[in-house]
Parts: sequence; structure tokens; C-alpha cells
Amino acid sequence: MNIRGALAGLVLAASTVFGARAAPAPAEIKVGTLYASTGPFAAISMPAYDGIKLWVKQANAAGGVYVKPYHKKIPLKLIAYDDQSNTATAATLYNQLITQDHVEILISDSGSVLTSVAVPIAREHKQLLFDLSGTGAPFFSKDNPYIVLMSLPISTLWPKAQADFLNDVGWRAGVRKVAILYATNDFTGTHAKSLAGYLRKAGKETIVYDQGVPTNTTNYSVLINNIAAAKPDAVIELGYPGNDIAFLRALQDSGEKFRYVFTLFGGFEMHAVLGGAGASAMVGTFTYIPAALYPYKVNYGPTVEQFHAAWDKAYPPGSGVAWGADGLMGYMSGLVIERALATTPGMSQLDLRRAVFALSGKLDTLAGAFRLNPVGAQIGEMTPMGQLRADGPHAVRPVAVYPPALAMGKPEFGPRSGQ
Amino acid sequence: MSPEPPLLVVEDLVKRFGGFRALDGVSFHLAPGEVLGLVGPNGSGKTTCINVISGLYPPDGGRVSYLGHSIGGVASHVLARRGINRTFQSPKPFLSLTVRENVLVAATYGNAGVAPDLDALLASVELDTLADRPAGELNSAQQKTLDLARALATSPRVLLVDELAAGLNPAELGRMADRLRALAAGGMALLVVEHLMGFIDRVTDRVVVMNAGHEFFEGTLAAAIKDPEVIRVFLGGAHG
Amino acid sequence: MRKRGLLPDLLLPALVLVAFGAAPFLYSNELMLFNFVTFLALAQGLNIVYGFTGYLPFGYVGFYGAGAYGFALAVMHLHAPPLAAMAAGGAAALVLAVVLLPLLRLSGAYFAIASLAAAQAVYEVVSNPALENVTKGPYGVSLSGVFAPRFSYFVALAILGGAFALVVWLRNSRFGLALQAIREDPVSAASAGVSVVRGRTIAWLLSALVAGLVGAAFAWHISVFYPDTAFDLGVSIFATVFVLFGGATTLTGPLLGVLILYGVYNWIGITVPQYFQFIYGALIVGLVLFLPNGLVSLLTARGIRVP
Amino acid sequence: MLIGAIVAGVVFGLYFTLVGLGLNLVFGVMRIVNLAHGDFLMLGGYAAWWLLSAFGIHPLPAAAIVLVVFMLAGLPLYYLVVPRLQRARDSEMLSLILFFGLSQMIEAVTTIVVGTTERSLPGRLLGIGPMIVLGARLPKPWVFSAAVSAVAVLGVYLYLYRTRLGTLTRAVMVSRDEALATGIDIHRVSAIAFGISLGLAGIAGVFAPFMLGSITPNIGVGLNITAFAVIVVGTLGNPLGTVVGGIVYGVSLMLMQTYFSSWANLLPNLLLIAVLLARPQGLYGRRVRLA
Repeated sequence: MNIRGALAGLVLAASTVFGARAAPAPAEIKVGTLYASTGPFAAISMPAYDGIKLWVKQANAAGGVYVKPYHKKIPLKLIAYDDQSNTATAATLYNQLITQDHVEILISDSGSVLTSVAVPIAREHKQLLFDLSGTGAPFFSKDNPYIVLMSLPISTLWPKAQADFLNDVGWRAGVRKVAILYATNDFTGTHAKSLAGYLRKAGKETIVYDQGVPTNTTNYSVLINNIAAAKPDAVIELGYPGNDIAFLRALQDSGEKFRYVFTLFGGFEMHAVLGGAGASAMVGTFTYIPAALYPYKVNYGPTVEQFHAAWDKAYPPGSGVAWGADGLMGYMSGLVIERALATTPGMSQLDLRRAVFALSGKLDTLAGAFRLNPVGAQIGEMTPMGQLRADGPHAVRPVAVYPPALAMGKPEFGPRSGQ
Repeated sequence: MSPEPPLLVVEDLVKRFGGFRALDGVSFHLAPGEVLGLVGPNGSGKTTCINVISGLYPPDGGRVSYLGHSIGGVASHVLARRGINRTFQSPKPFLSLTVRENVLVAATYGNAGVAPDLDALLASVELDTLADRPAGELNSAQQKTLDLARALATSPRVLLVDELAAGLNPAELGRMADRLRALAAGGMALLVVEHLMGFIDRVTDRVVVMNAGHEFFEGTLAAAIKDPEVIRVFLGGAHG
Repeated sequence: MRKRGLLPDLLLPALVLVAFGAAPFLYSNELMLFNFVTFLALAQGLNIVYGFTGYLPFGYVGFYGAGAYGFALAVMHLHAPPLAAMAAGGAAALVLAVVLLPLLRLSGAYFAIASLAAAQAVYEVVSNPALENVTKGPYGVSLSGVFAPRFSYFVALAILGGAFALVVWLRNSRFGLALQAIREDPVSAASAGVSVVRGRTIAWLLSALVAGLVGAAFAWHISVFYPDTAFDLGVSIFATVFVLFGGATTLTGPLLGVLILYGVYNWIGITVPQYFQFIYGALIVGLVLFLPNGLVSLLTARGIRVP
Repeated sequence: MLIGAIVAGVVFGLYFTLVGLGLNLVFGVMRIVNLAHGDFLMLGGYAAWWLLSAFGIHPLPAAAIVLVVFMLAGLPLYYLVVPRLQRARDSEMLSLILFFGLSQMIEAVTTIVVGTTERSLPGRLLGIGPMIVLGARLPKPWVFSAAVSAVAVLGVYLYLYRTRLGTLTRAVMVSRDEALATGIDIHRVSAIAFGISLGLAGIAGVFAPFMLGSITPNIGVGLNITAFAVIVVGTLGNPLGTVVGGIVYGVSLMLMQTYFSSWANLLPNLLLIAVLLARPQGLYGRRVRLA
């Protein structure tokens, strides 16, 4: 044993001894998060928050989570505030969670916008931010170790699946001209840009329409007229669930037909979009499919059936809590945190970071493969392409169509126009 | 009559509101130390005339000159500093300010030279005992007096008085008339719009009678009430 | 007799400044303290234009947002040091105020709504994706390079000091008296020799400057923000309610409004915002109907001078 | 595309006439600005959603129910706040603030009761697919909503010009003081106008899910600005001038969305400011309201 090793061993031993003495096992592990009960992000935030609540409830029903440094199970205490989709309010509340509530685990609100203000605050206070679904690329940098993206691939990587699909299957089916209509927020804006980048790089399809609209847009009729004037084969609409609902309804009302129509939340929050747009507006459209909507082999956490049952028990159908990918992501992030607590070498925030990084590449959950890059961005959890098929008159079901390894059916493109 | 050259000359003054000609070619002049009465039935343009001279509205035609310079269209606050001021038909004090503050604002902003002694001024109009009360607590007659005091605080050379007497009791009327005469005796030129003929009789040197936006008689009140045209206008007019 | 009020007029702000100067050393949620300072300054800034000229700009937040973006643009494009960027924020608000001067021709209610529309219009321009290269459009700005929470807190406190000083000056000067004369009756103010246009313009510009500087300090303090945060109508609403609740034209009124209402908001509002929104609305309705001059009018109506 | 935008604009404009009509009626009669107008509209939308999902009532009968209920609700609300407001010195300004407070209360209560999920009504209730009008393809629900709006405008016209109460209402609009002097029961006339205004907001709300895509409890504030822009562009205090305002707004909005879509939201704000400054009496009137 060399000197450095001996020293390290000594320090480790000391920290264990003194650490244990200085901090006896707490009565509870405080988990802090924010949710948006109102505003543009409520649609993705509330289900995620419901997912986190479900995780905390189940963990506490089992006597708490096992925390390795204390060698025992400790109950969770969830502290959550409502930021109402307002970033200024959110900033104050993140501060509150860190400086007043002294939470051990800080989970950001859903989406890039409400996560963005947490990044500098968490870093300032040296608190690890469990970034739920804020996929904005600028959050992740080498000089900031205090962030880790729990679910959804970083938005610069995510759209590759769709670009590949269009270049491969789409091209063979005759898709030549693409229209992209996106809501201008960090999430769908970045998504749209990198999608366009992938398409341009491949150099096959041409982008004939590329337009951003405010996220609060609810009226798509004129926009659809404008898109139709550009005569695209494929129309890709990227927005939050509210945008997707309004877009799909307007598309149906306009009577315009395109060979390929894509919405992001048609699959991710299928039930919510179904409730707003109706099945007939959704049938045949393409979307991303979260792992929970196709048979996915997990090595950690519940299976689809188990999760669905647990969710329905906690939030019975009709309770107004829609079941979708965001709820799943909230829940699964909790499970990953639980595993990190069970394996962490210590309770410091950087210890927790080490524990989470150690899980990278090892977990396959309902949210997908959990893989992190060195700066804390999620590069696993890729979502396959899917198409929505009619499931009776008032429902739709997703069918994975790409990549071939995951496909459960063949994609069906609409008829060529003018033929 | 006054031997001095006129301070204020109004020639062919026109003011239109939409299609309505509120002033349709009024002419008169006013000399230092003179009190000119402006009479006429309701709607004959008396108040509009004061509003145009005091700068509230720009004229649409004709000419207003003061000390030989045209002042048509010059803003009220500039005219106040140059020595033209007025009172309002329905008093317009600054309700939430005290009586003294009302006058102080005018003394500060409306004087080109040295401001008058405010205590003396308030005493001269019998408002000294109310000096620290908010103007909103005064009765209507007191508010009218405050209007006058505020105008006087700007040391005007021409004072336009719009129905100051209405609502005053006989004793107050007498004192007010004396006050206006004293101002004229000090060299101030006054234009007085009034319905109360007794008051007009007491304070004015001569009168201009208006109807339908222009003047048709000028002379003493005694002569006016004998003029058949004046009689016709007043008896046939809305005033009755 | 005006002079008699000068001492309390100076004491009260001094007390507040000392308290908020010491607070960060005693309480660690500095952002919450910063928000208090922000609203204290905004309420006094609004007090300048509403309390002294009677004009209530619903779009007051437009100046705040202009200040925030003035700061951000100076940092992003000119690499200005933060204090110089603060000046740019103030200047941006002043420029906007000058552009909007024609609104002062409108009477009360129209002015209120037109100013709101103006703030929305500026927001639509700043947040437009077409200007992404300039303002970052709807994607918000990140100024992590100048992030300095403690320093910017004290800069905000200094701005609050300036806002207090302006209100103290207006309350104890003849110019302030002239402004109140304009508020009471513009026509007779003009006959008293007061230039109505000049008075309103100065009050409007000062008020805009305060909001612009506060917005710049906000941009500096928080360092990551979006156009809908910088132009959040809620900022106007809060500032307006605080001023109305306490009572305009005084130092105490807006101060009370912020300390009580924003205090209660941070105490219970953050956990049950809808109930709080309801109470806010009910308070506004009740105040307009029963106490249109705010809390302090309970005292001033009895002839007691409130600082 | 140009023709399409203009036709769509007229249709859209007719709907926005309905949105602004009640607001303008109240302003004309009472000289107060009901900043909660957009929130009553929002309530109308939720009422339609509730009537459909709980009782399966089609939006058309729902509109009739909402009209009656909202009108009746307007009467007590009027007597509770408006007469008191009008005694104040600056009632126009105070009403703005008061109704703003009311707007906040309504939004809060709605959020507490129904949550913030976007709600909409199935478009198929008013017909699926496009309708060809003058060569332009329009969603059927739009045409339907515009038709209802036109009927409502006609109804208000008939009320004002063909009934005794309407004549009295117009008298109050011309001069409140003179109407009072001639012995008109101002409060009765005003209360009914207030009720009609709420009823109109309610109907506009029923069709809001079709025209706006979906509704949430917080759409009120934005709708208020738009409604105000519409009636200022038309003529404040002249309910029928609202038609002009609505169509100018609708057509310019559609043209903006077609040719400069990212700048479309700028439109109502600029239109409002421009008209207030350049032609404060509106495009269709002669009232002056400068300081």
C-alpha cells in the first residue's frame, strides 16, 4: 500500500467515524420539489408531481428507503411548492427548499423552462439538482457538477430517432418535403432545431416550412393553411399537450391531409391529448412512444402492468389525473434516487452525484435505459417512433414502428396527394 | 375712461367646436385699471371667450394680443407667468391640498418676478383662518374665493373673472365687489363675466354685450339697458 | 408646516434600509429578501407616477422588463461590466418612457389600458423568435458570467434608497406639490402656472427609471430569466395592489402594502396560490368600495399626517 | 391565401364582435370598464363544457341556458357594486380596478373548482371538416360561431332600437344626467344592460373552445385586452360600432397570421395604442375622451 492509498484510507475511515458521530441518522429524508398547478407547464408538471407522490407513498408504506450511510430504512418527507409555471416564483421557491427546508434531495419541476432557474441556484448552493425532464443543452457543462438529468434524452440528441425514421422508412415511402411547426420554448424549440439539423445533415428531405409560434398558441387554423400552401409530405408539430390538442383539432377541422403528421405528446401524454382532441383527430398520426407503452424488458422497478395497476390504485380513472409519460418519469426518477440512496458512499451532495453516476448504464426501467454522459445529461431513455391506431371508436393505441428492433408493426403513410 | 393704451386687444376672435361657432368674431379691448363687464345670455360665448384668452383652447381665427404681442394658442401656464390669469365658473381648487398649498403652488409657478406675501393675500380674501384646511372642506363660495386668491398669487396684470358672484350672500357680494374695484385701482385690468346685473353695475366701467358668439354692444351698463337690441336679445334669449 | 414632516419622512426609509441591509446576514433565503426589496422599490416607483399625477399605468412592468433586457443585452453583446449594464437597463426604460410619452395625452382609464398594451407589445417584440440573435427571443437569457447574488442585492437596496429619496423629495418640495395640483385638476394647475406636460413627463420618466433599474437589478440577481418573467403582468398587479392597499402619495402606504401583502403571500400564498389570488381579488374589490385611499386614509382622514 | 385570410378574418371578426359587444354595452350605459368581462366569458366556456360532460347538452341549447343564467346573475351583481362605484369621484378608473379584482377572484375560484387542464368541446358537435365560403376553406365550427355571433348582434340591435327599454337604454347612453332628469329609472335600465352584457359574454364563452382551440381559467386577462382593442377600434360606448372593430381586428389578425405569423400577437396591442392616440373617438364614432 502506498502512502497516498494509506492516507485515503485514513481519511475515509475518519470521515466514516466522525461523520457518523456528527450526523446521527435523521428521522426522515427530505425530498423537495416544485410543481405547477396552473399555467402552460401544468399539463406536464402535475402528472410528474403525481408520479413523485406515488413513489414517496409507496416507499413510506414499505417503511422508508434504505440509506446506505446509516444502514437503515428512513422514511421520506416530500416538501413541494406550487410555482404556477412562473420562473420568478420558482426561483424563490428553489431557494426556499435549499436554504430554509434544507432538503437532502432536490428535484426540479418538469420541463426546461422551470428547470432553468434552478440550475444557477443549485450550483450556487452546491446542491445536486435532480433534473426531472429539463433537457435544455445549456444546463450541462463541465464546470457544474451539481446537475443530473433523470429522464428523457438531452434535446439535442432526442430527435435523431425521428430524423433517422424519415430518412430511412420515410424516404422509401416517398416523403420528400417536410414542414416543422414548433412552439418557441426551450424544450420544443431546441428539439425542432436539432431535428432540422439532423434532416439537413442527411441531405435527403427538404424543409419547406419551419416556423415557431408562441407556446400559448391555441389557434392553428391559419397556420395549417400556410403549411398546406407549402405542400409538404410530412408535417411535424412540436409543442406541449395543449398545442398538440389544438393543432390536431384544427387539422381535422381544416380537412387538409398530409402523408405523415407527427405530434410529440400524442404518445407521451396520450390520454390527455385524447381527452382534448378526440380519437378521430389522432388516428394515423405519428409520435414518440415512451417505454411504458410498448413491451420493454426492465431490470429495475415495476413492469408496465405492475406500474399501471399501482397508478390506477393511487389515482383511479376519473380522478382527473391522467396517466402518461410524465407521471412515469416522476415515479421512475424517484426509483433511481432510491437506488442511489441505497448505494451512496455518503450523504454529501457530491456523494449522491457519484452514486447516481455509478448507476449509469446499469438500469433499464420503464422510462428506458438510464445512461448519463460525463456532464450529467441523459443519453439513454431513447424513445422509439410510434403510430397511433384506432382502438374502438373513441380510443387509440400506440404501435411502435421504428427502429426495426423495437417495431411491433409497419408504419402506414397517408395517400400521396393528387393521386 | 382710461387714458392708457390697452393691455389686451381681442380682434375678430373665432372658436369652433365641430360645426358650432362658439365665438364668431368677437372684438374688444381692455386697459390697465379698467373693469370690463362681459354680459350676454347663456351660450353666447362669454366663458369660451375667457377660455381662449387664458390659453385653455387655441383660437381658430382672429387675434388676441397682450402688451402688443399675439398670444393666441400660448399655453395657460405660460400666460399665467406673463400676467394673465382667471377664475373658473365652477371653482376648481386642488381639493386634497390645503388652502395655503393651493396658493403656494400658484405663487411658486405662476410668478415671473417676486411672489406676493401669501399670508397677507389670504387675509385680504378672508381665507387666512382656513389656511391649513384641505380645500375640499371649503364651501362653494369659499372655493370660489380660493380660485381668486390663487389667481392673485400669480400677480396678474389681466384678471379674467368668470361668474364669481353667483352663490355669494349680499354682504359677501359687497365685499367681493369692493375687492375687485381695489384691484383695478391698483392698475390691474379685469374682465368680468357675470349674470348678476347689480354686481356688474357696481364693479364695471363699461360692458360688452355678446350674443351668438360675437359682441353687438359696447358702452356703459346704463346705456346698454336702454339699447333696444340688448333688450330684445335678453328678453328673447334663453336667459329670460 | 410641510417641513414638520421631513424628519419622519427620512426616518422611515432609513429604518427600512437598515433592516433590509442587515437581513441577508440573518436569513438565508436571499432571493426572497431580494423580492421584497424589488417590490418595495417598484411600489415607490409606481407611487411617483400614480400617487403624484393620478396616472395608473397597468403596464408598469414594461419598464421593469425593458430594464432587465437592457441589462442583459449590454452584458451579452457589449460585454459590459454589471454596473455599466445597470445604467443601460435604466436607459432602456427611459427610452421606452420617452417613446410612450404620447400616452400621457389619454385620460385615466385609457392611459391604464394603453400602457398595458404597450408593455405587452414590448414583450411581443422582445420574445419574438425572429429576434433570437438579439434578445434570445422566447428562449430566455442566461447571464451566468455576471452572477453575483450578494452584490446585486445591495445594488437593489441602493435603488430602493433612491426611490425612497425621490418620494421624500416629492412629498416635501414645491415640485411635488405642483404634481399633486396637476393630479387634482390639470386645468387649474395650468392657470396656476404649472406646466402640466412638463410635470407629468418628469414624474413619468422618474417612475420609469426606478422600474428600469429594479428590472436591471433583477436580471443581474437571478441571471437566468425569460421574457415572460421579465414582462410578467403579475409584477404590475402586485405593485398596483400594494400601493392601493397602503395608500398612494405616502411613503408608508406602499411600504405597508408590500410588507403586509407580500409577507402574507410568502407565508401562505406559495402553498395555496388560488386561495391567495382569491383573497387578493377580494381585497381589491373591498378597497375600491370601502377604502379607496388605502389603509393610511384611516389616519389621514382624521387629519393625522402619515410619513 | 389572401382571399382565404380575409374571409377567415371576417368570420373570426364576427366572433370577436360578440366578445367585445357586452363590454361596450356596459361602457356605453354605465361609463365603467368591466375588466372581468373576459372572465365571465371563460365561465361561459366552462359552463358549456360542464353541461356537455355532465348532462350531454349540446352547445346550442347550452348557449341559451348560459344566456339566461348569466343575465339573471348580472342583475344582483350590478346592484351590489355599480351604484356604489358611480358615486365615487373617478368612477371610470375605480371601476377598472374593482373589476380587475373581481377578475382575479373569478379566475381563482374557477381554478380551485375545475383545475387548470385545458378543456375543449369536440369540434364534431358543430360539424366536421371544412366549409367552403367564397373559395376559402373554413372550419365548420368557425362558421357556426360566427353565425351565432351575427344573431346576437342583431338581437342587441333589435333590443336597442325596437323596444321601449332599448330606447331608454339609448337615452341613458347619450346622457345619464338628462335621462335621470326626465325620470328614467337609470338603475333598472343599467342593471338590465349589465345582465345582457354578461349573457353575451356567456354565449361568446360557449363558442370559445371552438374558436380559441381550448379554454383554461386564465384566458380572461388576454381576452380583456383583445375585447378592449376591438371596442376601442370600433367605438367606445357604441355597441354597434363593435362590429367594425371586430371585423377590422379579425381581418388584420388573419392577415398577420398568414404573412407574419410570429408577429401576430403584437397586433391587438399596437392596434389599441394606435387608435387611442390617432383617433381616440374610434373608427366609427365621435366621442372625445382626452385628458
